[in-house]
Amino acid sequence: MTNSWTDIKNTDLVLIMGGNAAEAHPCGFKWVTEAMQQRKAKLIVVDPRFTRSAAVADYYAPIRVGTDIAFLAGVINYLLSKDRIHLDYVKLNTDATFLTKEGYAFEDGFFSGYNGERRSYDKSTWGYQTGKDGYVLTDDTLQNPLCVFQQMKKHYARYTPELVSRITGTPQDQFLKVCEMLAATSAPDKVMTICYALGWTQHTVGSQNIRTMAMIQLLLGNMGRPGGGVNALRGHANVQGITDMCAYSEVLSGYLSAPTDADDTRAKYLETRTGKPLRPNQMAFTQNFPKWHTSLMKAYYGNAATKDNQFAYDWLPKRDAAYDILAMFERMHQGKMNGFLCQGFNPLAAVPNKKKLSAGLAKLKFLVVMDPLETETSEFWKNYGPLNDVDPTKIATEVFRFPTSCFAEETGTFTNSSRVISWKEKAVDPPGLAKPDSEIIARLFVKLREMYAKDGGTLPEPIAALNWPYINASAPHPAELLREINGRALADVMSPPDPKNPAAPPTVLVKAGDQLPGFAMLRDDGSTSCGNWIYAGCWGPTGNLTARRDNSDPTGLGVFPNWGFAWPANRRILYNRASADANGKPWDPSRKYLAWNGSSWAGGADIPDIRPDAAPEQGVGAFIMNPEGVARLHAVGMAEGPFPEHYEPFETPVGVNLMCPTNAKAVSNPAARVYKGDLEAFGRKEEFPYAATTYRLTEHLHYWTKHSRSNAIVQPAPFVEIGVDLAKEKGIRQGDRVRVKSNRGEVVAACVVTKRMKALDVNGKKVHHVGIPIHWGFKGVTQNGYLANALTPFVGDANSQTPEFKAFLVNIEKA
Amino acid sequence: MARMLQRYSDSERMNHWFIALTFVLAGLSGLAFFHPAFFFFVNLFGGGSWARILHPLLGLLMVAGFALLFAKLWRDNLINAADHEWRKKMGEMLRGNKAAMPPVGKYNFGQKVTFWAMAISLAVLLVTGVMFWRPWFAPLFPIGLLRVAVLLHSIAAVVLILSTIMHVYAAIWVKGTLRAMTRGTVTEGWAQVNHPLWHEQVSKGN
Amino acid sequence: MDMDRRQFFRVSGAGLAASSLVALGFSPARAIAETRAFKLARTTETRSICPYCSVSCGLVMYTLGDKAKNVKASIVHVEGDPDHPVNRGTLCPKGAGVMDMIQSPGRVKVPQVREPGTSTWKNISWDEALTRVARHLKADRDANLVATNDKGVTVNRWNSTGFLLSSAASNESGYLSVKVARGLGMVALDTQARI
Amino acid sequence: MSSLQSLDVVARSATTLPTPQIRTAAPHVAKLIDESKCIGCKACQVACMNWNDLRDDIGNNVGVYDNPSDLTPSSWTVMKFFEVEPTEGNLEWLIRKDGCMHCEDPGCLKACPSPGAIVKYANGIVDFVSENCIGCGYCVKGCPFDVPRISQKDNKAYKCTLCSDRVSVGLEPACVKTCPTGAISYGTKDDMVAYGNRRAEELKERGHQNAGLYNPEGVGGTHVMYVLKHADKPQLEDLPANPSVSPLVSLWKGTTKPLAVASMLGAMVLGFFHYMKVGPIEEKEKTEKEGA
Repeated sequence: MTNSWTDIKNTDLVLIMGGNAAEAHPCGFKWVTEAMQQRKAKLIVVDPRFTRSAAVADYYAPIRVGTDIAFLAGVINYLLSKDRIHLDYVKLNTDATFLTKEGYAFEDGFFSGYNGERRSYDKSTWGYQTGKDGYVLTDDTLQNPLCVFQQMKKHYARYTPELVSRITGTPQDQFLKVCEMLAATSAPDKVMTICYALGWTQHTVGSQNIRTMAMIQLLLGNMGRPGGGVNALRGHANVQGITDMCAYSEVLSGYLSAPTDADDTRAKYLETRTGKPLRPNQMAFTQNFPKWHTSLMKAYYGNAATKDNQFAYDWLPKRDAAYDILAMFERMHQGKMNGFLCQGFNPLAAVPNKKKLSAGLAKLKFLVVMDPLETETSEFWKNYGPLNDVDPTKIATEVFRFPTSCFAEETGTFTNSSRVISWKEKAVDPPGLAKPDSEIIARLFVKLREMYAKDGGTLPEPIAALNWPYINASAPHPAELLREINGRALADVMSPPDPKNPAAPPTVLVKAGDQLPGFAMLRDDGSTSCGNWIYAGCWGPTGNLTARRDNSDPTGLGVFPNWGFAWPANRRILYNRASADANGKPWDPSRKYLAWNGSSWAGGADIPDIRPDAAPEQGVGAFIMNPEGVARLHAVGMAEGPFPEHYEPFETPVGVNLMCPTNAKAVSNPAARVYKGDLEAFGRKEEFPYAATTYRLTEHLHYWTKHSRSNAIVQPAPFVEIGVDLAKEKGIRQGDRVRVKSNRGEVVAACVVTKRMKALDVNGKKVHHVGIPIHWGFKGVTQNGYLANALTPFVGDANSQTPEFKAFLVNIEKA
Repeated sequence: MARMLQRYSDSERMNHWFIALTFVLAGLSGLAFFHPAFFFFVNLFGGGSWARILHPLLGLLMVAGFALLFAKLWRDNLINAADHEWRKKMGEMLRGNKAAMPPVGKYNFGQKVTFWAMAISLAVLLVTGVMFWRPWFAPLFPIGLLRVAVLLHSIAAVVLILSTIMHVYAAIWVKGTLRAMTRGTVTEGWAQVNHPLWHEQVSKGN
Repeated sequence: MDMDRRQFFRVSGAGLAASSLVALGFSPARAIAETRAFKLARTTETRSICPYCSVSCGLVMYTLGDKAKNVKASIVHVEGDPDHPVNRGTLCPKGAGVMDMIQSPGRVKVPQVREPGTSTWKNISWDEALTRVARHLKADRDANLVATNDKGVTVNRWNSTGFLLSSAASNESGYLSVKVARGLGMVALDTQARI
Repeated sequence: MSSLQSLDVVARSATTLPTPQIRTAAPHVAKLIDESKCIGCKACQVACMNWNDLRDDIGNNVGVYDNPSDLTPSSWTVMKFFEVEPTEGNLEWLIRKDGCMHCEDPGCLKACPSPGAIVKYANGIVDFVSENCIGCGYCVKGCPFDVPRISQKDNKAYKCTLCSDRVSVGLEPACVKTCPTGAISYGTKDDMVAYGNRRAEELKERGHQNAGLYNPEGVGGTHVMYVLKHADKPQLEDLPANPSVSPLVSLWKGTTKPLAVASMLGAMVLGFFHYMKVGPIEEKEKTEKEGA
C-alpha cells in the first residue's frame, strides 16, 4: 500500500474494485466504515458479484470479469474530456508535460514496435524525447500533440461511455454515476482511495489494471496524500515481508534487480541499474544502487567479499530466463527439474491447472515440503478418489515432509500491507518435533557445508564463504538476523565531502560495529553490510524499533509513527511530498500532512519522502525513486504498452476485442507469455459459455483455514454461486449439486443460487457469471472438495506472471 | 346382616385404583411444573429432570387405565331426560335434602357430569401433552400451536383435578359409597337411598 | 390484561399453602445464580500478530500456567490486541478462530518421507531427513550447476532445483532462506506474493 | 469465583416472591448491532464459540451463506442473510446477527417452571442456569424471538449469555470486542439507545429514510438492540414487527396459575365446610322410614 490501513479513515471516497475488502480484510475494512461514519465518506463497489463489501456500500455497479481496464479507461476519458482533473497537481507531479518520441503510435490494438512471433515489443519508440543535456523535453502549455497529456487524451477518447458499457456489461447510467462520484475528488480538498487486491492482479492484464487506477489517482491529484493513494490489500500476513526480502528470481533483497547473462561484469551490472536524473535537481534515488548492492554482498559473504573479487559478484547466480512459479512448473512438466523445496506454500492448490501441476510434480526426483499443516501438495501422490485421482505406484518422486512451527511458535517480525514491520514473541513451543523455518534451513545449510568441506563438489567456495556469524549455527536467533538485515558498520563510516566547505575533514558518522541508523549511511566501499537496504533503520543504534508499541497518533491522521517501524525510514505514506502544492502548502488544510516551513519539510505528520532541506523552488519531484522525479502516466517499463489498453481475458465469452474488432491477434494481451500446450488448453465460448471467476470468502484464508474447526463450522462445504436467471435456464435449484467444467478439469459442489449475480448485457448478448470459492481440498477438517484450480488457465500477466484466476470460461450442469 | 349388592367387579376396582394412583403421581409431577410453590414435589420423582421425564409416561399410563374403565362405563353415563330433573333439584341435594331428589339409576347426573368432565379433560391432556412432549414430538409443531397446547393442557389439568376433588368428596359425603370401590359391594339401604332405580334393576336381576 | 405477575402472586391464596409446606422443610434448595469463573484469570499473555491476511492484526495469546518450568504451556484462548492501532482489539472470523488452526489435527508433528511408489508416510528422524535431503541437493547441484554460459560468461547458476518460499514465516526466516538459496546458486525462486 | 451475588439477581424463574430488589442503581448494559456496518463476516460467531468453548458440528452447504443455518445449542449467535429488494430494482443484502435479545420482560423467564433456571441480573442480562434446567422446553414457548435451543445430548436449554462471565469482571462481550467494523457496540442501555438513534439519523442522511432503532416496547425494550436500515419492515429479516410475550403465555403463566390453585384448594376447603354444615348422607335413612 502507498498509504496505510489507518490512513483510510482520512478519505472522502472509497472505491473497492478488483477486490473485496470487507470479506478479505475485515479488520482493515473498519477504517472504511470509520471514514463513512466520521467523514461522511462514500463507498463504491464495482464487482461482478454483489459481495459483502457491496452489502454496506453506498453504490454498487456490476462489471464483467476481466474488463476492468475498459471501465477505468472510460473513467479517464470522462475525466479528461470533462476537464475534471486536478491540473496543478498533474503538472507538478506527473510527466503530463513531457514530450513522447515521434515514432510512438498506437494502431488497431498494437503499440508501435510489436513483434508477433516473440509476442513482445521493441520499446525504442516509447518514452520521452531528451535534449542534449540528457534532460527530458517538456511543453508546459500541454498543447503540443506529442506531450503525454495529449497522447493520453487521444488514446482514451476511444473509450466512449456507450462502448465501455457494451464491453463491461455495466449499464451506462451506473458507469456514469461512478465516473461522476470519482470526478468529484479532483477538487484540491477532496481525496479518494482505491482498495484493490487479487481481483485486479490475477489477470493477464493485471499490472495494467493497477496502472490505470494509478493514472486516475494522479489525474485526480490523490497520490501521496492522507486518505489517498493506491492501496493493495495483500493476502498474507508476511507476503509484504517476503516480497521485500525478494524471494524471486528477478530481484535480490531490497528490490535490487538481479544479474542476468547480459551483466557479464560488475561494472556493467551496476551501471545499468544506477539511476541518473532525467530532470534537473531530481533525487533519482536509485543512484545509490551500488551502495545497496555492495552492502548486501558484505552481508552475504562478509570478509570473503572484497574489492578485488568484485565483492563476490561471480558467486551471485546469473539468471538466463524466467523462473516464476508458472515457468518452474512448465520446466517441471518438461522434466527439466529434479528437486523442489516447498516452504509454507501449497502450489497444488494455489497454482492453476492442477492436472498439469500433478504431472509436473510426478516427474521430480525429490520434493521437500516444509509446512505446519498437511497440505495437498505434500500428498499429491496419494489417491483421494475423484478429488485426487492418481496412481501412487506410478509416481517415483521421493517426498519429504518437514513439520514447521507456525506463527505462534516463532519469534520474529511480520511486515503488513502498510509496510509496518512488527516484532512478535513466541507464545508456545511447536508441537512434536516441529522446528522454525529458519532452523530447518540453517541445519540443511550447515549439513551441506560439512558435505562440501568433506567431499568437495562443484563450486564449493561460495558455500564455504557464506557469512554465517550466528552464535548457534544451526539455529540463528531472529534478533541476530534482524540486526543483519538492518545492517551495521564494518569500519567507521565517514561523512561525505561537505559541498559548502570541501576542505573540512570527514567526521565519523557511525563507529565500526555499530548498527546503521538508516540507508543514508550505506557505502559502496565495503565498509558497511546490510541484508535489505529498505529495512535499514529498523534495528538502529537505539535498538529494535520494530518492537515499539507506542500507539499514540499525535496528528490524529492515523500515522502512529512510534508503532513498529515502517520501511523505508519509518515513512508511513509514500510520495507524501505530493500532499503539498508547488510552494509547499498542503492541498487540503484540514488534512495537513507535510508543509515547507521555510527551511525544512520536517515537523509534519510523517517522515518527508524527500530530502528534508529540498526547498520547493528547487523543483525536487515527489517521486524520488524515478529518475524524472515525477509519476509516469506514460510508462516505458510495462510489457504491453506505455498506456493501458483493454484486452479480453484469454478465455473470453465475447470472442472479440471490441476496441479493435478487426485485429484477431489483439483479442487478448498480445505480450502475455503463453507456453505451447497451454494455448490449446484454452476453452472456447461455444463449449464453455459462462464467464467464471475464483475468489475467497471471509470465513476462510485460502487453503489454510480448512484445517481450523471454527472456520469449518461457519463455512463447512464447497459451493459455487450462480445467478437466479442462469439457475432458471439450467433448471438448478438452491443447494443442488452441480458439476462445473473447464477445458482443463472439473469441480463438483453445492450450488448457491442468488440474486446477487445478475446476467450482464454484453455487446447485445447475455453473459452469465459462475463464482467459484477456492477454500476446499482433499485435506482438512471441512467437508472435502475439489481444488478450484483444477479449472483455471495456465497463463499469467505479461509483467508479473500472476496467473489469470479471475476470468476464464466454464460450463455448468446438475451433477 | 343387611343384604350386600355387587356394585363393581374386582377388575373394575383394580382398574379404578390404578387410575387413582397414576393420577396422584402424574398430578403431583404436573403440579410441580404448574406452580412454583409445588415445585418441591419434583423431589418425589428424583428431581426436576426426572419429574419432566416421568410425567408424560405417568400421564400415558393414566389415560390408558381410564380408557379401559371408560369402555365399560360410558353407556351407564349417557345423560338422559331424567337427569335434567335431577339437575333442577341439585340445590336441594346440596342442602342434604336427599329425599327431594328424583329416583336415579346407576349414576346420578352429578356423577355423569364428573365422568364426562374427566374423560374430556383426559383426552385434551393426552393430545396437548403429546404435542409438546420433548424431545420427540415438540419439534414437529410450530411454537404458536405449542403455546395453545400448553395453555389447554393446564386448563384441562385443573378441570381434571377439580372433578377428582368433587368425585372424592362425593364418595366421603355419601356414606357407604367408599366401600363400593374398596370392597365392590354396597348395602341395600345405600342403594335404595341413592340409586333406587339401580336397586330395583339389580334386585330383579338376582 | 396481564397484571404484573408479582403483585398477583402476593395476593393469591397459594402463597399461604406453599409457605406452610415450606415450613415442613420441603423447600427447594435456594441455589444462587452465579456466572462462570473468569476463564483467563492467571493465564500468561503473549502479544503476537495474526498470520492470515496482511492487515496483520495484533493478537493476545492466553496460555496455560505462568511460565513455570513444569508447565507445558498451550493456548487456551486468543483475542485481539486492543492496543494495536490497526485492529484495536477486533479480529475477523479467521483470526478469532486461529487457535483451532494452531491446535489443528492437521498439524504435521514429525519429519516424514514417502518412498517412491509407496502410498504411505514413514516417520523418520530429523537427522536422517536432513541428511537425505542434503545429499539430494548436493547431488543435483554438483551435476547441474552451470559455471559459464555458451558465451563464456561466468554465471554459476543452478536451475534444476526450485524453491518456493513461505509468505507466512517471519522476515528473518525469509531473509535466511533467500541468503542460503542465493549462496547455493539457485535462480529458480518464487513466493506466494506472485499468486 | 463469581462476582454476581444474590443481590445482583433481580428476577428468577418460577419464584413466587421477588428476589432482592435493592440494587436499583446498577447500570443496565446493552449491546447495539448496527446492521449498516455489518459485513456478515461471522467473526462474532467464531469469537463466541471460542470464548464459550463450544464447537458445533460441521454441517453442509444447503445453497446459502448461513452456516449453521439456525441457532443451535452449540451456536449461540448466527448470521442470517436476506437478499431483498425493498424498493424495486435496487438489491439489498441485509445481514442480521441472530441471538438472544435479553428482553427487559423475558418471556423465557416467565414461562420457565423450574425455580432459578433462568435469572435476570441487575444489569439486564438474562442468563440460563443450566444446573436448574429440567429440559421441559417451556422457555421455547415463552420466547417471542424463538431463541432458546434444547440440546439433544443433555436436554438443557442454551442461548447467548451476553458473556455474563466477562461482563461480571468488567469486560465487554466477546462478539463486541471482535467485531471488525464496529457494527456491534456495547455500553449502558441509555448510551446505546442514544448512539443507536444517532446512527439512525446518520443513515437517514445517507438515504435510508426508514432507518431506526429496534428496541421493541412489547417486551419492555431489549438489552440487545438493532439499528435497522428498514426499521419499518423488520419482518424483511425475520424479526417480529412488535414482539411481546404471547398473550397465551401470559394467560398461562399469569392469571390462571393463582386462580387455578385457589380453585383447587378452595374446592377442598369448601367440601370440608359443606360436610361440617350439611353432614353426611346416611345410609340408614331408608330403614327408619320403613320403621315408622
